Amino acid sequence: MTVVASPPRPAPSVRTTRHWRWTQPAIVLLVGAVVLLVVRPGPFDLRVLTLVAAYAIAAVGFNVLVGFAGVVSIGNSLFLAAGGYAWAILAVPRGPLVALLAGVVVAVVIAVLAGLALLRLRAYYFAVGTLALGALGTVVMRNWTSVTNGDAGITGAGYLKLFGLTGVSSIFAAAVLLLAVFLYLQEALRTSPLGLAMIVGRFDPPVADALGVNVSRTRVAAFVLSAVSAAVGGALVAQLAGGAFPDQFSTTAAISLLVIPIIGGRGWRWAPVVGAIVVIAAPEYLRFLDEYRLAVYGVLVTLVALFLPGGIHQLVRGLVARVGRRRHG
Amino acid sequence: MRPLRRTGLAAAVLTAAAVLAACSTGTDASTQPTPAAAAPGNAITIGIDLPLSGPSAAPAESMRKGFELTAKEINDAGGVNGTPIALDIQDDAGDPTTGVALVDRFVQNGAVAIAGTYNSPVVLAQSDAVARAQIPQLAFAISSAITKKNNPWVFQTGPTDLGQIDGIVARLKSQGLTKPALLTDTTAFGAGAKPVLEQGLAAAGLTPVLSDTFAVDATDLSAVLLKAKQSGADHVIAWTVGPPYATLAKGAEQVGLGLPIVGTASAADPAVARLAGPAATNIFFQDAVNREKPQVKAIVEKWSGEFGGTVPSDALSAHDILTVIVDGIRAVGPDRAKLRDHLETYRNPNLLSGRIGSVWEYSPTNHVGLVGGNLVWKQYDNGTVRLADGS
Amino acid sequence: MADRTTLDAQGLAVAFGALRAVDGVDLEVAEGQCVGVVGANGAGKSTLLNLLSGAVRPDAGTVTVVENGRSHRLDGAPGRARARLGIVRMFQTARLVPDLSARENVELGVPAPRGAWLEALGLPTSRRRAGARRRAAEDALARVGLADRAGMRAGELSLGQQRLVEMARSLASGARILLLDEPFSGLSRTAREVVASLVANLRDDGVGVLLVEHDLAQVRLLADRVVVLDAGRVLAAGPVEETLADPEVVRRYIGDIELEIGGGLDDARPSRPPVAAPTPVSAPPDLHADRTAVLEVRDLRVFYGAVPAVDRVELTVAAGDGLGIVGPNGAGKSTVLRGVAGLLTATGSVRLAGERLDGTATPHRFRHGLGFVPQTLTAVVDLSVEENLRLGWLAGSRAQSFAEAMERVGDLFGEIADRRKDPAGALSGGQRQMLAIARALVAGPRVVLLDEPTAGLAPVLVAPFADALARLRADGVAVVVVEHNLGLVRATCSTILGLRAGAPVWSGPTERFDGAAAHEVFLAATAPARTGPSLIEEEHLSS
Amino acid sequence: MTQAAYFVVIGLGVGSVYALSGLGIVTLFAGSGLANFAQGDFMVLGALVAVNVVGAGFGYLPALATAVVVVAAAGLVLGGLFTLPMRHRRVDVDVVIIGTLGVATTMTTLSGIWFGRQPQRLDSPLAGAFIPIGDLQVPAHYALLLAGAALVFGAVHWFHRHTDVGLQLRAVASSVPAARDAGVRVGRMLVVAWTIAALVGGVAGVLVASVVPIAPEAALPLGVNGFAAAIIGGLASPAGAVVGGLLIGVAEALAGGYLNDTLRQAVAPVVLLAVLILRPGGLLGRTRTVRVA
Repeated sequence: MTVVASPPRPAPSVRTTRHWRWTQPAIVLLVGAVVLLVVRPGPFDLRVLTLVAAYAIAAVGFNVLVGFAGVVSIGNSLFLAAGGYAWAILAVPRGPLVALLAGVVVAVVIAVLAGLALLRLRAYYFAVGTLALGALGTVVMRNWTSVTNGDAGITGAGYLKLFGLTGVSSIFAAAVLLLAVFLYLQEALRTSPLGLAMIVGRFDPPVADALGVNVSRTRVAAFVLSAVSAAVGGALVAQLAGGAFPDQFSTTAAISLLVIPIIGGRGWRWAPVVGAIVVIAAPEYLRFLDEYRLAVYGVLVTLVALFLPGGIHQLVRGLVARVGRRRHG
Repeated sequence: MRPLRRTGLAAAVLTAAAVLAACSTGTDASTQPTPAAAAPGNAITIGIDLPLSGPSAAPAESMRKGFELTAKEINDAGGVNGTPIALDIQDDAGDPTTGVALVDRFVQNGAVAIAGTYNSPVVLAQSDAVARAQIPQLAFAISSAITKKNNPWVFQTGPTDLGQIDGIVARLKSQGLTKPALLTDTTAFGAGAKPVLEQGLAAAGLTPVLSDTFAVDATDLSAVLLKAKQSGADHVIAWTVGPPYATLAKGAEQVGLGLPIVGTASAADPAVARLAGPAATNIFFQDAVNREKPQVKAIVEKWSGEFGGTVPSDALSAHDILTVIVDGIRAVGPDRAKLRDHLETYRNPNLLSGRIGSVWEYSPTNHVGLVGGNLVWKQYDNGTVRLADGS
Repeated sequence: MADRTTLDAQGLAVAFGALRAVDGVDLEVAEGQCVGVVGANGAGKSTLLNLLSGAVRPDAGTVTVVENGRSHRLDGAPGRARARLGIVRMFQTARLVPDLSARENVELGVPAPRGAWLEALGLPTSRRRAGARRRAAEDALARVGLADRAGMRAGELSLGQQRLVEMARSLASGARILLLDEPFSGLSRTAREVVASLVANLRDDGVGVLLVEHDLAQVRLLADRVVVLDAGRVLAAGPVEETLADPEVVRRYIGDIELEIGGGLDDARPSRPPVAAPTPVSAPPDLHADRTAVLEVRDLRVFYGAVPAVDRVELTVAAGDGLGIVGPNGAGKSTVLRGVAGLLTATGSVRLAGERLDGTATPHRFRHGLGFVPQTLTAVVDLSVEENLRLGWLAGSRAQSFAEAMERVGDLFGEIADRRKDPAGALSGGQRQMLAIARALVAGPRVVLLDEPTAGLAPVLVAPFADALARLRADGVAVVVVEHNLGLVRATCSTILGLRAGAPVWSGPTERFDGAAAHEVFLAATAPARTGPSLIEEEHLSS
Repeated sequence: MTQAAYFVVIGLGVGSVYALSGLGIVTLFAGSGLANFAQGDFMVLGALVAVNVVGAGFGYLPALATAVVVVAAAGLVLGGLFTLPMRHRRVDVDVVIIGTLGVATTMTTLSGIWFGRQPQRLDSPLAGAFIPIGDLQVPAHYALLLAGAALVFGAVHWFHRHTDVGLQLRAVASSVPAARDAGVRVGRMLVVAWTIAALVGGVAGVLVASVVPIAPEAALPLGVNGFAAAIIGGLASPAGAVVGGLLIGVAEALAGGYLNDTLRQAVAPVVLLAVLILRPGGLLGRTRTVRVA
């Protein structure tokens, strides 16, 4: 019995969301296979697609941080660097698994310490705190020459060889696979108690507290998860460049990481992939604008931030609603 | 539904195990092998890779103008055997990942050769990609590590840091200066040169009384110069890019350094005089371009309108780089492999760079165009540049 | 029977600046018992609930929970610690996460066992636990009758439905003690019945319920004991019927807004509330020659989002007159004022001294002689008293110089005039209310709208406030005041407009507002004839 | 001893650069609750306009005036753009941060295209003059910079304390609903806040150009240092930004002088993190959340 006489609404958009946990990774793997085996793009386009996949992986964690827990950080380039340098230093001597794990462990340790220290702060203060953290990271990368070889960076880092592929296609395959895994984890987290706790912590902290959620602990957890995915993303970026250099993990990289989920649509399961395509691939294909390339990109970011807070997800939802309405006539 | 769920689960575990077993770390170059010849088209494309955004945007902008003016001159004079040349200018923003990607982009767009880039770490990262794509690269970054890798496809304009250091050591000896205070910046430029410098000085029996670093974006460097003054050094060797020399000059004036500052070729950047004004004095450097050379005078005459005042050396070296590549194409046609082989026999005494009579030449064993001795010493005197006495 | 859990609070007290919101309250909620908490706006009901739920830390007093034998001291503990002990609170307005589905919002209430975070890894082993949580949520939704809307996004549900989802969340949380903050405001009649039956079921299942509520009818239905709060202190407590009949309670609280069944409001007149009313109440209207209306509002409809909260309101007030707007809580009184002031989107005509104001922005209306005193004490805390007054003057018609205007306000409210340099935040509740009124007056308005000016005022301040209003009217300023305290309305207003459920139900001179009129306005069972979708109550600003 | 005094004076000069940038950030935050990452670009735009005006043969003061007008106009336009979305809905603070980052990228690129990327210098009226400290000497325009920072601080403080517009700005910063109930035109005040922050940025840019080589790429670091200074003061107090800026400047100079340059670069981030962790509200600021309702 419907308790309340409410006006006729379009058929309730009842979505069984449980299937997404498998379908999203499957779609990504399918697209990856098609690109690799059927489309076979040229070296430059494949390299750009791999970079998109690498940043999408890093952005999954960031989508959890900004989209679920509602925490803004402009210093995540630090975790990219942790993954990148760990790979550049350890991949050849110790093999890929140790390198990836080492990067993740270092990133997690930094994230836990920084999270506990900074997460009591409010929006701006935390954001600028992470900016300072990123700046400190750059100073360390440039000057701890014994480990990071300073500005000259570390070259000769190997790449993840999979299924007998060589060169960028192997990195692309690895990136697509890892992206599928992380998207599976993102959806699993979203429907788990921890994920719901993060989301309610973002929307309404007093209600979250009343429901028994330790809001600051969930924010630290989100910060650590964003560090894990950034470290893995960083390792892939290092493989692409054949080494780790301070200029790869600068503030501009941290800003790109922040912009990807915002343009994609915070919290949306496709935000990391869609956002990465816009933020990483678009500038590559705007090269014909030459000098004005970055100016156009800046204007795009500002307009999305001000007039389209829901990002591309907001457009998609509008489209789906319009199609939905048309079907219901 | 239950059995399907279990098999799905098993499949996932199996693929994960297979992947874990199969993955290892490959170290061979990570670029697709595409030795395709240059795409025929109405124009011969030459890839120009510059850090147009980011910290080195200023010198990159001067080089870009130099490349564009030179290309216009070549095309006005009928191009290469009748076909015009087209420059595919791309911005790598000083980022190694973008730099490596651009190598593939140039190859994909049919470039015959790549002139680029300015930052040593990016050129070092591009080395594998260039070799794999089998396209000749003429880099103007000056770290000697670039040609030390003996990549047959990579050439350097030079003089490298090593070349400049031999020049510096020779001058120190002739001036009787024995106690250097060594200041290097923390960018790849300074950090890369520091060990080479220390070796060069040690070989000449000179041990630095002070060895310190500084940041290129520092507002004030008087602190590090004060240390140099108090260290009992009789001269300062400062290894950095252009604008910091202005900050060093002002700092020297503030602390009353009173010692000569020996710098790198990038001290020729007109920004030094513009930023430091009369404070830019007592700074000695080896200029890649001797402004007294007739052909240099001619070009400076033609271009000074474009640059509103002194034509930066970066623009002049861009002229030489493009000329070397176009001479090669004119000799063997727009074929990458032939152009590479030809470059190893290239010899040209009347380019702009270097001292009067210096020769720009490559050989199978030497991929550095200008070697140490080819440079001319200059000095700042109350904000103006003149030939250094005793050069 | 579930294990025995009782919540016991002793000597609870908290003050915000100089305002003592809760001042030494003892309260006990035993298992299987429903305790009602009633009191006028600003009596401290919501603050008390915040103290018990851990949202606000008490300055003094203790909160202990006795759970089958073990007692836990919780005075300063955060809400989450109390939630784990089974103390669940519901907020006044529905607070669901719009982007999550109704089921996910209810799942948030289901207590998560120790290793719950493992589920985030999506391991197959945790599938069983996820299924159990999902079923618990769907059962709770079924109990509130929303099983078919489990998948819908909470943002797409109506306010009534959202409140029911929140109720379902409390059911699913297995609460031992349930703290309800005015659960019935904003609900349609049928939704009230569902919520009432659910609360009754919970109480019978052994859950201790604390019910903060205005609607005395629901309190009589559900509560075993009732506590009457007044200005932060317990006025009276005990069994419902006996306490509500206590003469002191009747005089101070019920006498204002509701009459006992059978007795007219007239006989309550002699024991007039503490307004001394020295000057003759309604200055004879003919004193002012021109009877032309200075403020005319025709066919006013004010919207919350797309839904009209107030419908077809007409009001007129002449210079020097006073119009009182009365009605039960949630009748839309504040909404009318904010609509006239332009702070809420509204349709219909608003004319001040002949000039059309509807459609213009609030600053424009202030400049043309409209004064507005908001309900909550929204003086700008960081600015000094004088700076707040300057702000008011800047927004006004600037007919007089700031100095002259300050002069006039000075003699009306001497008390704040000599604290002009102190920041507004340091003033007491009453002083801040004086400042808000002074700020409106310093602009030299021709009409002043006052939204519950005496809410939170100590009784001793009500009299001087009534004098100030009277003198204001004597100066020829028209006054429109929304007020709970009927006695004050009778003392200061010449005409009265009765509102219920967002529509006018009575209007006329004060003398004719007798018992029958009060009954019609406050207690009539039938909702006034209305068109359009279910009514949305005004957003109830907690005191 | 003279060496320490020398470093402190140099530190105060460099600190004034951070203070001037911090003042611009505080002015906007105290007026609208927004943190502006493009403040450095306002300064660079002001400096480059002034350099070109001087280059065209005019004096220092006309250059300063032109720069201030141009940058204030840019502030007005951006203020209008940033206020539009706020009119009809609550704005997510973290999304607006990215809005200003987008503006920073655009302005840096456009300044590069219009004014070229070569670093520029603007000779202040005191160019060439020095203040001797023992055998060391400090360029006089460091003192000009310090005086400029004090002047700008005084002006901002006076404007907020003693003008009607400043009063309404403080009301909006304190609480938008309270200001709206008091009849303040909130939308217009936000645009005014942006214009004034840009104006402060223009003046700061011209003053700073006599000490720091100004190139479009220097904008983001200038903005970030301004943030460091403003945060130390609690993001809402102009006095806090000046004290914060000078504190970092002197700490950097002393670290550079007595330790080494690497540590000098680490001073600003370390001091910032220390303040955030030890006193979240900043040294001088009260912990107050500014809601953009």
